[in-house]
Amino acid sequence: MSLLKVEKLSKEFGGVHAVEDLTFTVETGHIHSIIGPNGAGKTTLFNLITGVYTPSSGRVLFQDRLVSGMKPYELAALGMSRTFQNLQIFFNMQAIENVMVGHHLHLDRRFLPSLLRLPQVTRRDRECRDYCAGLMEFVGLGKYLDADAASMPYGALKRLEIARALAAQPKMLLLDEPAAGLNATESREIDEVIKKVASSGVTVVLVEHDMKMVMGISDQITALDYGRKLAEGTPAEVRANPEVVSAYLGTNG
Amino acid sequence: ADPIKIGSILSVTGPASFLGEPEKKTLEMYVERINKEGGVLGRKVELVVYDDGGAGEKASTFTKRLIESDKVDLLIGGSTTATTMAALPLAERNEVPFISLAGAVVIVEPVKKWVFKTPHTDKMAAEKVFSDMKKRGITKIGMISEDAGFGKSGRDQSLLVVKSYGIEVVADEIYSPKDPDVTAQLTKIKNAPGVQAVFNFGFGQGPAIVTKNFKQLGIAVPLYQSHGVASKDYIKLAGDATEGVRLPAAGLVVPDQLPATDPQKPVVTAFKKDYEAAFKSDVSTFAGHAYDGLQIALAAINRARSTDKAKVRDEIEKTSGYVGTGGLVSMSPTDHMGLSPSAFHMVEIRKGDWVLSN
Amino acid sequence: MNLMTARTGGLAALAIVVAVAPVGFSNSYFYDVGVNAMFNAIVCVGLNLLIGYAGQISLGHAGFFALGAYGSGILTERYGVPAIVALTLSAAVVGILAFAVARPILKLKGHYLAMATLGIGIIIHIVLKTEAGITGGPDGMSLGNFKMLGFTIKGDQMWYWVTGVLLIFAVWLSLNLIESPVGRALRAVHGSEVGAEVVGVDTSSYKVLVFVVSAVFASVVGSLFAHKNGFITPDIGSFFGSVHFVTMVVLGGMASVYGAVVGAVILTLLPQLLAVVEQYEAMILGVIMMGTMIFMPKGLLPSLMIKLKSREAGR
Amino acid sequence: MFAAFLQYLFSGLTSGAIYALAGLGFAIIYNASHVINFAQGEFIMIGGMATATMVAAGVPLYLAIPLAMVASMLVGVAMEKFAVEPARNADVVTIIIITIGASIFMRGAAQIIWDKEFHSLPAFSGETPIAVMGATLMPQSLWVIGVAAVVIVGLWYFFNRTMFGKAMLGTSHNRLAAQLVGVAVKKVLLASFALSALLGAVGGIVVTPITFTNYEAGIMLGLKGFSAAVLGGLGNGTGAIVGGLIVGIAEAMASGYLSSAYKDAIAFIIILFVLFFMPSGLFGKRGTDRV
Amino acid sequence: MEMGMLLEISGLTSHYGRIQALKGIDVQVAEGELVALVGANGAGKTTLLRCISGVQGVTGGTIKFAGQDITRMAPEKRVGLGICQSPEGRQVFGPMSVEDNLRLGAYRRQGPDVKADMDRMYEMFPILHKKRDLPAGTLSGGQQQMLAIARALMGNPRVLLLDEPSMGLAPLLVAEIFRTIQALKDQGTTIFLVEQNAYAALAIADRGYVLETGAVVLTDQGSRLLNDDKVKEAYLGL
Ligand SMILES: Nc1ncnc2c1ncn2[C@@H]1O[C@H](COP(=O)(O)OP(=O)(O)OP(=O)(O)O)[C@@H](O)[C@H]1O
Ligand SMILES: Nc1ncnc2c1ncn2[C@@H]1O[C@H](COP(=O)(O)OP(=O)(O)OP(=O)(O)O)[C@@H](O)[C@H]1O
Ligand SMILES: CC(C)C[C@H](N)C(=O)O
Ligand SMILES: [Mg+2]
Ligand SMILES: [Mg+2]
Repeated sequence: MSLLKVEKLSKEFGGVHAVEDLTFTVETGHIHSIIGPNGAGKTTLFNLITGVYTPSSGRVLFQDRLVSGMKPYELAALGMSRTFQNLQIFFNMQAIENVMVGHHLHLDRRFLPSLLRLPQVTRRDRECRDYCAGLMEFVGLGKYLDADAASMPYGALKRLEIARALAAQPKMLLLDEPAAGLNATESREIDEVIKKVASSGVTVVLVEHDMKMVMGISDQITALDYGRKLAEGTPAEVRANPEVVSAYLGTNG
Repeated sequence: ADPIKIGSILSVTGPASFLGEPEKKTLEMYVERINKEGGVLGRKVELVVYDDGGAGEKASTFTKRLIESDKVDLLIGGSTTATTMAALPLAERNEVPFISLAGAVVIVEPVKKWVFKTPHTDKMAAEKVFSDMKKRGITKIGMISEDAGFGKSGRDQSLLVVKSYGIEVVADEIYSPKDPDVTAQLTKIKNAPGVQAVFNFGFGQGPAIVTKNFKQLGIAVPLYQSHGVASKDYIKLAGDATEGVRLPAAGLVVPDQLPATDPQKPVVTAFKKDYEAAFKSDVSTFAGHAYDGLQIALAAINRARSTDKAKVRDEIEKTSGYVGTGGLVSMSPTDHMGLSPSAFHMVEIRKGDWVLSN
Repeated sequence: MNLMTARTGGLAALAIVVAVAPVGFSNSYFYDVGVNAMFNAIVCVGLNLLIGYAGQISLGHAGFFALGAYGSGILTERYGVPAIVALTLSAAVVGILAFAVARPILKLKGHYLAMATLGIGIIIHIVLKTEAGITGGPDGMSLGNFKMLGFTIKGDQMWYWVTGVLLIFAVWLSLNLIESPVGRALRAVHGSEVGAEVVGVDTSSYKVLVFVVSAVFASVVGSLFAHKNGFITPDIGSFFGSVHFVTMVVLGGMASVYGAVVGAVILTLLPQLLAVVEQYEAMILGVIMMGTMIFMPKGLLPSLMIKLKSREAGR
Repeated sequence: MFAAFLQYLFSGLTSGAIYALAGLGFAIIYNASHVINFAQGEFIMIGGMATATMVAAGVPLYLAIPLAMVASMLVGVAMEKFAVEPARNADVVTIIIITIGASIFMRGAAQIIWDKEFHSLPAFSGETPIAVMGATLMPQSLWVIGVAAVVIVGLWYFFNRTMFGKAMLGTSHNRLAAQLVGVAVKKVLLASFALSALLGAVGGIVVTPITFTNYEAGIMLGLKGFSAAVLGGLGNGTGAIVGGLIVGIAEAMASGYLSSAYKDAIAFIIILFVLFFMPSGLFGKRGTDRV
Repeated sequence: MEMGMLLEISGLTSHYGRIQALKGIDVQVAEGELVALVGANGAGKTTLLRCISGVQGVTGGTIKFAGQDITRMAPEKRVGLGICQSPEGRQVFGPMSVEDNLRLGAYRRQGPDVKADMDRMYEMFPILHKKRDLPAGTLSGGQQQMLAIARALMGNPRVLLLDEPSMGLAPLLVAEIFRTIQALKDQGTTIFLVEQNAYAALAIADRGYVLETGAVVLTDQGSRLLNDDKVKEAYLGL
């Protein structure tokens, strides 16, 4: 069954067709990678799927429900969650609080009980903190449990975004270059994280230029160029596609 | 002996600073002089001034401070109606005599036991202007007033009394004290059918801008101002455009032109001389209000032979025939200002100077 | 655990300060200043939720304060409505007004938001000044004591204790809120709106919520202030009033509940202290403001905390 | 009736040009640091007060003007050096509060150095109104409009055609990056305050014959200038001019045709309305931040 | 040290508040050399580069450039000496056009060759030419990375500091960037390269340093480091 359907999706910025007439589907439980040269439209696609941008035309279906035009927070409630290529960290908060915000939808967030600090609110919140600490360990941020987000190095912030997205307990997780800023060894750690997430039943949509990661963990790959679909298939198929090789991978990719 | 303590809240800074500033200078100058001359009742006079910046809330807190902490015997001040009104309930509740320096008639009507005032009311100014207009056969006028306290209250009083002079207000415009240009409002007045004169209520730079814009538009009817412009600064700012402007003012602005028989003549002449010698700037009627307030207060203390607040209050109320810069003052249990309309003179500006016009 | 003690400790410390301060009060003028300081503190605690936590500036809150004051004034004086009902009604109206303007306004960012809120404040101020028939115009209006259930709050001392309790209550509410998921979401809005949105935070609703809450705080205090002072002028709603509130929040420390209290108290006391230096008052006040921000850029309280912490760690 | 309309328009142009000139002063510091300098109005006041008092003391106008400009610039430089620079790593809001402190300080100092009275200057080209189809305009208004026009061209050239101007813009967008390409950000900030103060002084001098000046004159000019600058789009010279003229003309038309009591409110309603549809003002840069 | 050292860092320490990020770093880069710096997240690589450019406070030790002590020199003066950096996180001037970004890269230089250099950059990254009038903030992540590198090159560096230049670049371009770095080195530019793509970096580097929690733990020739077991395990994912 397909969890996400993108149909004839287009987005234009004053003449630039960042995404053009794009159609593809993501199967439930898959790790589905989107690859393509710089400026191919991958991030724009993410922004369209998650409601950060509204499409110029075309539509997005999530669980067979039309979702284009919905706000990001509504989509989050439906089970979408993502990370950003340009970090969107809450630098005014602690690392763990960043993750706790990720768990927002699963907490008692009614105004009055919060204002009056009713016991159930505080209890749930304490549990949330423990849960989020666990997530931080999971993505390899164990030593940053007490850190302020503003004091963390770049690579750690990338992981923090993953933890925050996971805390939302999504059905579908979209990761925009999670391995950027990580070295090969660190990337392999993220491989493991993604695989574990996927095996727990979460569908993962991955944008990444680290071909070792992409080819190693993807079930399906869609390659874009100039906003259009260039190729689609299993890693082996895509890797062998001559157009993908010449536009993106290069001969030694 | 303990000094006699006079407390004063004045708008020394803020939009009404050109009221509060001369008022403060005046009080300080005369208190110093009186102390040099031995004080009152053999006691020194001590003056405590707080600047309320023109804000009612500050005036209220500072009045409390004067009463509670500084334990003053008497209050002078409230440069504006708003600050006076804010301070007034405290004077009443704590039973401290309070002489206000502000214009609006609400301060003393209805009469409040502990509250008095020295300046002419805006109502008197309006009546003076309207009777002058009536004399000259004017029946239709345009009003323009500023939207701050003095102008607003003046406008309201004017509208209340204007009918009884057989005058109709055919245009009624407002400006903000800091507007750079009011030709739009004046054009509207100019185009109102049958306007025979224009009356402006306001103080500060507003009336000067009104005057200049009036000249710019070449409006051919007389321009009347209120007593709010009765200071040389107005003429300096608006320059030639003031030629022919008429306004009600206290004798203080024209001491030399008062007839020798006028009892005010020596008082205002002396005050003007003292003030201008001390501060090298032109005297204004606002300074005079403070002078009158201080004199009335000290005279009452003298008569009461003590600073007992109730006795002083009673003596202030009995003030009679005091010749001040604002006019002859005779108070009574029903009149806590005690100025008669005759205290106002109609003056006209000619060649940059005040000319008595009746 | 740690949080619990910091929390109760803070509240207890505040309660002690409020309770002990009057030892140094020799007459009702001191109580009066104390009450004003606490009034401002409550407004700032509310405003800090908006500015410090949610990161949205407002240069119009004095307008809401004034609406509360005039709402109470008009309802009690002209229509004989009981004070508590007038206060509640005014707060409700202010809340509705804030709600109505919030959505379009809070789309704006930074200085544009500042401008829009400034505009709202100024419009409120102009209406209060102009509609003299109802408000008394620039010369202000008088109103009576706060009577409730046959009980009258009057006199500076009684006001002091009532306001003190209210302040502690306001601080308690504010602490509750920011330590809850709602408060965390507000801070996240400050950090990154998109970041918050994609994990399910409805950022615009939260911004509206906190705007309304802070406006209601201001309105309620405005009502109390009006009764306590007995006389109000439209100038309490002026642009300066709004700037003053913001200055208190920033000076005391943004995103610090107690910082807002400290900022409010200091900026209320300063003019009283500086009154004796007369014409130098403005210059000294300016220097103090600049100096505080230069040497404690995060605001008084947070900066002091950081210094204390690093000293402790240094040992 | 056309004459009346024209007169309202002239009235609006006069006020509007004054607001525009005040608004332009915000652009430079904003473009260097994204800080709104709340003391900008005080620079205007200093320019006006210094010139007026010097002229009153007998200094010829042609000497008083440059002296006042230099004085104002020195104040701007001192403000940057002693109040803003030491807090350079602080938040924008913190620096804005510093500028508020500075404005209070300057007003306090002005009232001591000079006085609390209003001062004026003679109009540069006489006081004879220029009549146009039944309406009149004072020559000084043309001076204000002319100076504003020159300033906007100057600003445009500075920010679009000079490397220093671009470096200033770059500093405001990304201070770290500016340092890394070799921009002396301290000097840029210093220069921005000096230039803003200079511009403020020029504005103060040309408007004083119309509005007069006193130690508090900067408050209103700063407020209206800020409104003009935001309405037009912060940092944009054309925007400040258009914004100022819109505010001025809206006030005049409102006085003429609606209600003079509510003219300020009407101007602000227009500003709010514009911002609802154009959240970065009329000519402001749209956000370009990507995620 | 001996002649020929362009950049000499000794005993360098730096703090963020109480946290010590650099704990006495000794690094030398000779004129014309390509030196790579590798390390895990949080090792202090970025901090070190920022110290060299003067935008991060130094609490101890010295930095010498061409024999001159620049430890306390203002950042803009260092750019004037030819120390140019392409920073972590790209840090483009978002609302300004791509072309203005490049121009500002040459802020410290004058003369006609600026134009020529700009053309070279456009040749190297044709997409930048295509987008030269657009705000840099609208570029894709990888495009911004290209811009950041190009902007640093516009400064005509004597020593080029690159903080993870390959981040976010497509594989084809990664290869291209490393070729460019190689070419720059061949033309005589001294390069100090921080890279997470440690394999590629060490492969072209003359020498390399391995940084761990703020201290240099290993230094050797690039090729030798590539074969170091510890390096392999910790940084090469092998
Ligand atoms: N807001 C915008 N305004 C103008 N152009 C835009 C905007 N957003 C994206 N673009 C353009 O659309 C194209 C696609 O950008 P996008 O960020 O989606 O690329 P990408 O595939 O994620 O690239 P990368 O791998 O470098 O991150 C680019 O050419 C970019 O310049
Ligand atoms: N602003 C800051 N405040 C406090 N600590 C910081 C700050 N920036 C960095 N640090 C700390 O300094 C250390 C070094 O960080 P740095 O950014 O130099 O690492 P890095 O090697 O560049 O890592 P990455 O590979 O993730 O970019 C880290 O422990 C980090 O937590
Ligand atoms: C002109 C003065 C008589 C003004 C007066 N003091 C007032 O503001 O009420
Ligand atoms: Mg991308
Ligand atoms: Mg780094």
